[in-house]
Amino acid sequence: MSLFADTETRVLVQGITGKEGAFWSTHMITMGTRVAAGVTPGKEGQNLEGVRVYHSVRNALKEHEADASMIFVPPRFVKDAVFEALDGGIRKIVTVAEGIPLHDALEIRSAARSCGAQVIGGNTSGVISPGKAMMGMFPYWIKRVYTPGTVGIMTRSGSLTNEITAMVVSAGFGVSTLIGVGGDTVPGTRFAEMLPSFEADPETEAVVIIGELGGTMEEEVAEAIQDGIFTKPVAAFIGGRTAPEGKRMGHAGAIITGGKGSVQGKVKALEAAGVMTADRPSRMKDCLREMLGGTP
Amino acid sequence: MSLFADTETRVLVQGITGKEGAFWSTHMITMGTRVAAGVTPGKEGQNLEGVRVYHSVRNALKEHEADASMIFVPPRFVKDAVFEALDGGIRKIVTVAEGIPLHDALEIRSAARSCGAQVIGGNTSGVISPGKAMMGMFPYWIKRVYTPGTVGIMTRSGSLTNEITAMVVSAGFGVSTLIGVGGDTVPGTRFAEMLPSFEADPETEAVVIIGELGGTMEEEVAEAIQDGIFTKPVAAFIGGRTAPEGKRMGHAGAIITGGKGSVQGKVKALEAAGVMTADRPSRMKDCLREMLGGTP
Amino acid sequence: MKLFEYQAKQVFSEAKIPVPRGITAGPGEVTKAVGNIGLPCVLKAQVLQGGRGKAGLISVVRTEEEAVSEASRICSVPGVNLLLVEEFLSIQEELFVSVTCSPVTAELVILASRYGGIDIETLAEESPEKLIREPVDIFRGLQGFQARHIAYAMGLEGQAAKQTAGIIQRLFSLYREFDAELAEINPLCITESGEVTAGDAKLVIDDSCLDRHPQFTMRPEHFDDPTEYEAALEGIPYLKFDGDISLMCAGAGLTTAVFDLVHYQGGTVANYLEFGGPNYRKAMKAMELCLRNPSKVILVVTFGTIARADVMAQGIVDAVRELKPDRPVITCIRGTHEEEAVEILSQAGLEPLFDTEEAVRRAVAAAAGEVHV
Amino acid sequence: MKLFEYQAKQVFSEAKIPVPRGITAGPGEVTKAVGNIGLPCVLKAQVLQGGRGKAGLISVVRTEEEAVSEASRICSVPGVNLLLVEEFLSIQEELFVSVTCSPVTAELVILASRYGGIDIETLAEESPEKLIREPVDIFRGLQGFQARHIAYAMGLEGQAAKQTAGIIQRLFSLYREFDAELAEINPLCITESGEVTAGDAKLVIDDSCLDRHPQFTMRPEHFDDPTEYEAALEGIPYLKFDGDISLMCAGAGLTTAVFDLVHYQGGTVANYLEFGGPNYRKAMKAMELCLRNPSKVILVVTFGTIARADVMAQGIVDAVRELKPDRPVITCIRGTHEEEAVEILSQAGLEPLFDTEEAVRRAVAAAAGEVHV
Repeated sequence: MSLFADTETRVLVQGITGKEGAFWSTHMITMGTRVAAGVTPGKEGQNLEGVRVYHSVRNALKEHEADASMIFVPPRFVKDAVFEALDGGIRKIVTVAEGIPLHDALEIRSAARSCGAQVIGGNTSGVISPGKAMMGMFPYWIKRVYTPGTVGIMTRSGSLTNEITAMVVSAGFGVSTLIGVGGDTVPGTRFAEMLPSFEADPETEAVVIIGELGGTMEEEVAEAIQDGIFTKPVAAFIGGRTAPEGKRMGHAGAIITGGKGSVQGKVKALEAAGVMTADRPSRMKDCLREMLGGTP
Repeated sequence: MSLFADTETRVLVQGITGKEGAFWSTHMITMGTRVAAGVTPGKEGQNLEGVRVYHSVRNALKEHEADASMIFVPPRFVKDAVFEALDGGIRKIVTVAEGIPLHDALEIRSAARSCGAQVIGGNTSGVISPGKAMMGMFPYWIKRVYTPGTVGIMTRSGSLTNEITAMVVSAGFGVSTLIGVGGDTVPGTRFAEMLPSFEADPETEAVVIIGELGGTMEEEVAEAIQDGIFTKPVAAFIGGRTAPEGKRMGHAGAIITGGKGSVQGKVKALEAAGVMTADRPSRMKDCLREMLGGTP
Repeated sequence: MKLFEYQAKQVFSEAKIPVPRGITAGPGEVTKAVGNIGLPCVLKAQVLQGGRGKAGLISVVRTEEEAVSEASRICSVPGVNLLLVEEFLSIQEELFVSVTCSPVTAELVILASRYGGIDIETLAEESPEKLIREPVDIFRGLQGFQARHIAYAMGLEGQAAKQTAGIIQRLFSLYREFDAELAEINPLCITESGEVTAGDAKLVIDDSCLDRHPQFTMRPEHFDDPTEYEAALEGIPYLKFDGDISLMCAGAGLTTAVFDLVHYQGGTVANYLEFGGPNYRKAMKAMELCLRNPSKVILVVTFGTIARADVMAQGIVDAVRELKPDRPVITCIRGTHEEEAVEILSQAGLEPLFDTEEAVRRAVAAAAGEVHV
Repeated sequence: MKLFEYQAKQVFSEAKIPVPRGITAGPGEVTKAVGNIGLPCVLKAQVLQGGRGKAGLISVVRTEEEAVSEASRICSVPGVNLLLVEEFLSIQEELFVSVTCSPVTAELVILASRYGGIDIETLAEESPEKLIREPVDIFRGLQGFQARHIAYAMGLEGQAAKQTAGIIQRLFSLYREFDAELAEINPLCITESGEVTAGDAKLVIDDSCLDRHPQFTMRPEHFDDPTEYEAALEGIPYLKFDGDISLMCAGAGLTTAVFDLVHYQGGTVANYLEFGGPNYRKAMKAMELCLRNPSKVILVVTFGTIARADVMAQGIVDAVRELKPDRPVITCIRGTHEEEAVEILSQAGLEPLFDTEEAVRRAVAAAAGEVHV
């Protein structure tokens, strides 16, 4: 049983008939994900790869049961889709869109927290437990990146995740579950909030964090470890060590001002909590071998 | 121990320095109500009858403890005052102003329910337990109306309450606690919601309801009795039996359209639940004597 | 305050809810308006009552002559001063949508039905399954998915569903913006060409918030009677009836109770008037309003707290002195400072009564010509 | 997008937050503007950077001559094209108020202090007790009592407290209305006459929502370099540096990692450019932007999912063919369809690398003049 989605998880796809939604839903199914039903307003009665499409989450849930929802709608419609999923009683939601308005992100997080739901994203590739289930967009067909294993991964990035995961695999390990929390200033779920799930997950032996400059998510992980909330070994890669101050490089969250959110600060906090940090992707191999015992 | 406010209840008064606030706060104190502190923005440092005034509820609560808040502010400011009291952790609130905007009333009720608070009013005289505590505006000095006793009263009216209560007293009884739920379409508290408190109140032997045409509060009482939620004897006076259809007589709630909210319907529902109804004020005496045993 | 259809339609139109092209016209302006809108068109009396269709206050006209004759017929009905001349719509289907609130749950509620154009309370009673009810959290507001859910639950598809969902969202927004008690479209028409358009428009604004919407002023047409309008301008709740006894009582509850007692006693009411609460110092104006009626007696019953009995008694005494009413005034004034009130009334030769039912008996007797006072 | 002070002040003023009278003026329009505003007055360079006072970009002038000479001095600073000429305020006190959000708690937060006019992050660090922090529920919005609480907690009294509370409420409303990331007034001035006025105005609008506020367009002044502006118009994240290696990489995370690797390797970066995500079909434009720099090598590193490797490889090949770059192009293109990418690159004579660190080593070597590619 993977920690977010599994072969048994019944997944609803909101925005299933859109170009991206249809493409990735097909891939999700191919990978083994149990897609229960799809939702696209106005398209009830259509189907995609045998999955029935409904006007609304409520209509879909009249005919099907669902444990999670995968949202493939444009950024301006994500808030409404999340609220619709919550209204339907769904408490595990993945949203990948890039460009969700900040105020919408705040409303999403506030609404989700008030009903105990977990919203992953946006601006992420989603969640994958290689070989079991995928909610999002991953090149799972590249075996040198997405091999099943015992390393949990949490990431704020996209392409860099492929890069680092390739190192995990080339070090002889594999991935239990990869959670892309995304690159937004206000993501639905923060690194530290996933730690209890990874702690409880028998399939995860260690966790790799792929962070970046800006924000405080990495510092929160260090704090959770210091507080004893997470006890498994952790390694971290955080890009932007040489980034100049005040320049916004990349994601919304990736800006450093006045020393806050600097990579140096993050590395210091993490190392103080016993986390091994890699300053370049290839070092991740050494970290993992040291933490988990070396495969050559 | 009276069911809403008692000699021990520490009452905050919001709007204490206003004309109405000052006048009635003084009366509340005279009657024995324990006024802990007052709030009027901009007037911190003043005092009224020895009660200190603060800029805000938070400031007042730094120096004093309070169990309830009495709000004497103009109708447009009631919502803010209620939210401020709730923010301060106060869960018993009385608001008397007439003319609270409907949308504000909805927000008040929604906010109060979400944190388990009880807001009485607006458009009411408030709450009184004669001889013990008063939160609101009652002519407690008229002994033929406000004599302590064992009859609980709930009312949607003002002047009519004096009229009916005079009948209760002239029948040889007195008042345990009188709750004015008020005449608004969306009051903070509905009749039926007070019934569990009256049921549990050892000082209340019977309850008198002073209703009026429009709305469904009386029907809800009938339902609560039918459901066994309330088991003490109940008598009711409901004005407007001869009111013509479609005319809005009096309060916001007092309009009948298409047979809904008619006095006839209310009387029928109440009587089916075993409630004695009085068609004129003087009949209330007979009802009570029959219910509670006759004093001459 | 309920708006007239043409006012509500203007609000709706500004909120981007489609409405038919229309122009208001007084009795003499119909030809011009019809010329502007084109034929056929619809003439609709701008009155507040419901059931205008059945009452013959809406008429489809196909020629200019017909327009003129129908306009003059409709405008001859008492209370009709203004028409709305609207383009004629070829209607495929009539829906119903409204925004209101539930006092019990204190939620905002969208009510909608595929089966509009009829009395919706009848529908609610007879076929409740045809009425869709969607509660809305007041802090979060109506979400897009809810509006779509309603449209699909109504059984709509394609463009009609999309447009209806959009209209519901805009109706909700204006409900909030205009402090409305009710915002309703019945019928919401799907035309032959597939457009969704508000056939009628109802908007009731919370009286407590009228000052926030000064574009809508209370007008004589809002009332059945000119005196009711005058009273409303003074803030005095007043309703005119055809009976003998002018009530001048304190508080809605007590006034209504006295209203009942008069009828129980075999009397009739000339007017309902609340003299109390914020109006307790307005005895002169209140009595003046009572005297507008050909009533036979004025009955004053109060039991005030803030509304001080002595002030009210003095007001009555002054009003009697000033207005010299041609009919008996019966006074039952109790409450705060009632001892002083008794003194004031007695000195002025008015008998101070203490029992409401006795006061009513006296009033009914006086109205019947029995000289008791 | 951060607005210029004059833009933010216009927004604030329309939201009824008092701002000093002011007019914008180009270098040649200063005399007229000063005549309009009166003397003494303040000249303020309209640039986005902070610390304008210390940088000499704000000047109080008392005569026309002084105004002209100061204006020409300020406008001679690179990047200064526009001045704001403002009335001079006699200031009693400087406060600080702002609306922002806390990513951790996902709450809106009002930050305020009695001690404004200075760098607020320093204040937060050194005297956190002087900074008031009031969280706001996003669905319910800022309540009046919260605004008053903040003003009183700042130690204000009387009119100053009342006005400040009002300003905080309006600042919150415009924060929501303008989809802001930050709305800030520092200093919020209490003038000698006791009026509370926004001395400065900062408003940062969420880039995701710029289309909702078309009155604010991205302008060259928003960027340090014209190429950055051009890239932004194309939606391509681009930053100019002074080094040798043009990065053309996929994704913020990977590009930043490569940026680090170049520096670890002893190299320098000419530009940061994200060629990936929504831009993966824009190889031509991306390479064009890289060629604007006098860089010595172009380094392409990708590891895409949706951004297909074959499409990107073909784009690079086409761009090389079309633009004929005068410097080596090093390619490390992996991810979806990478086998095809290898084929495409090889056929075009570009060596397909697979290891990011190896690609960086090659680039640094090439930049150093070592002919390896």
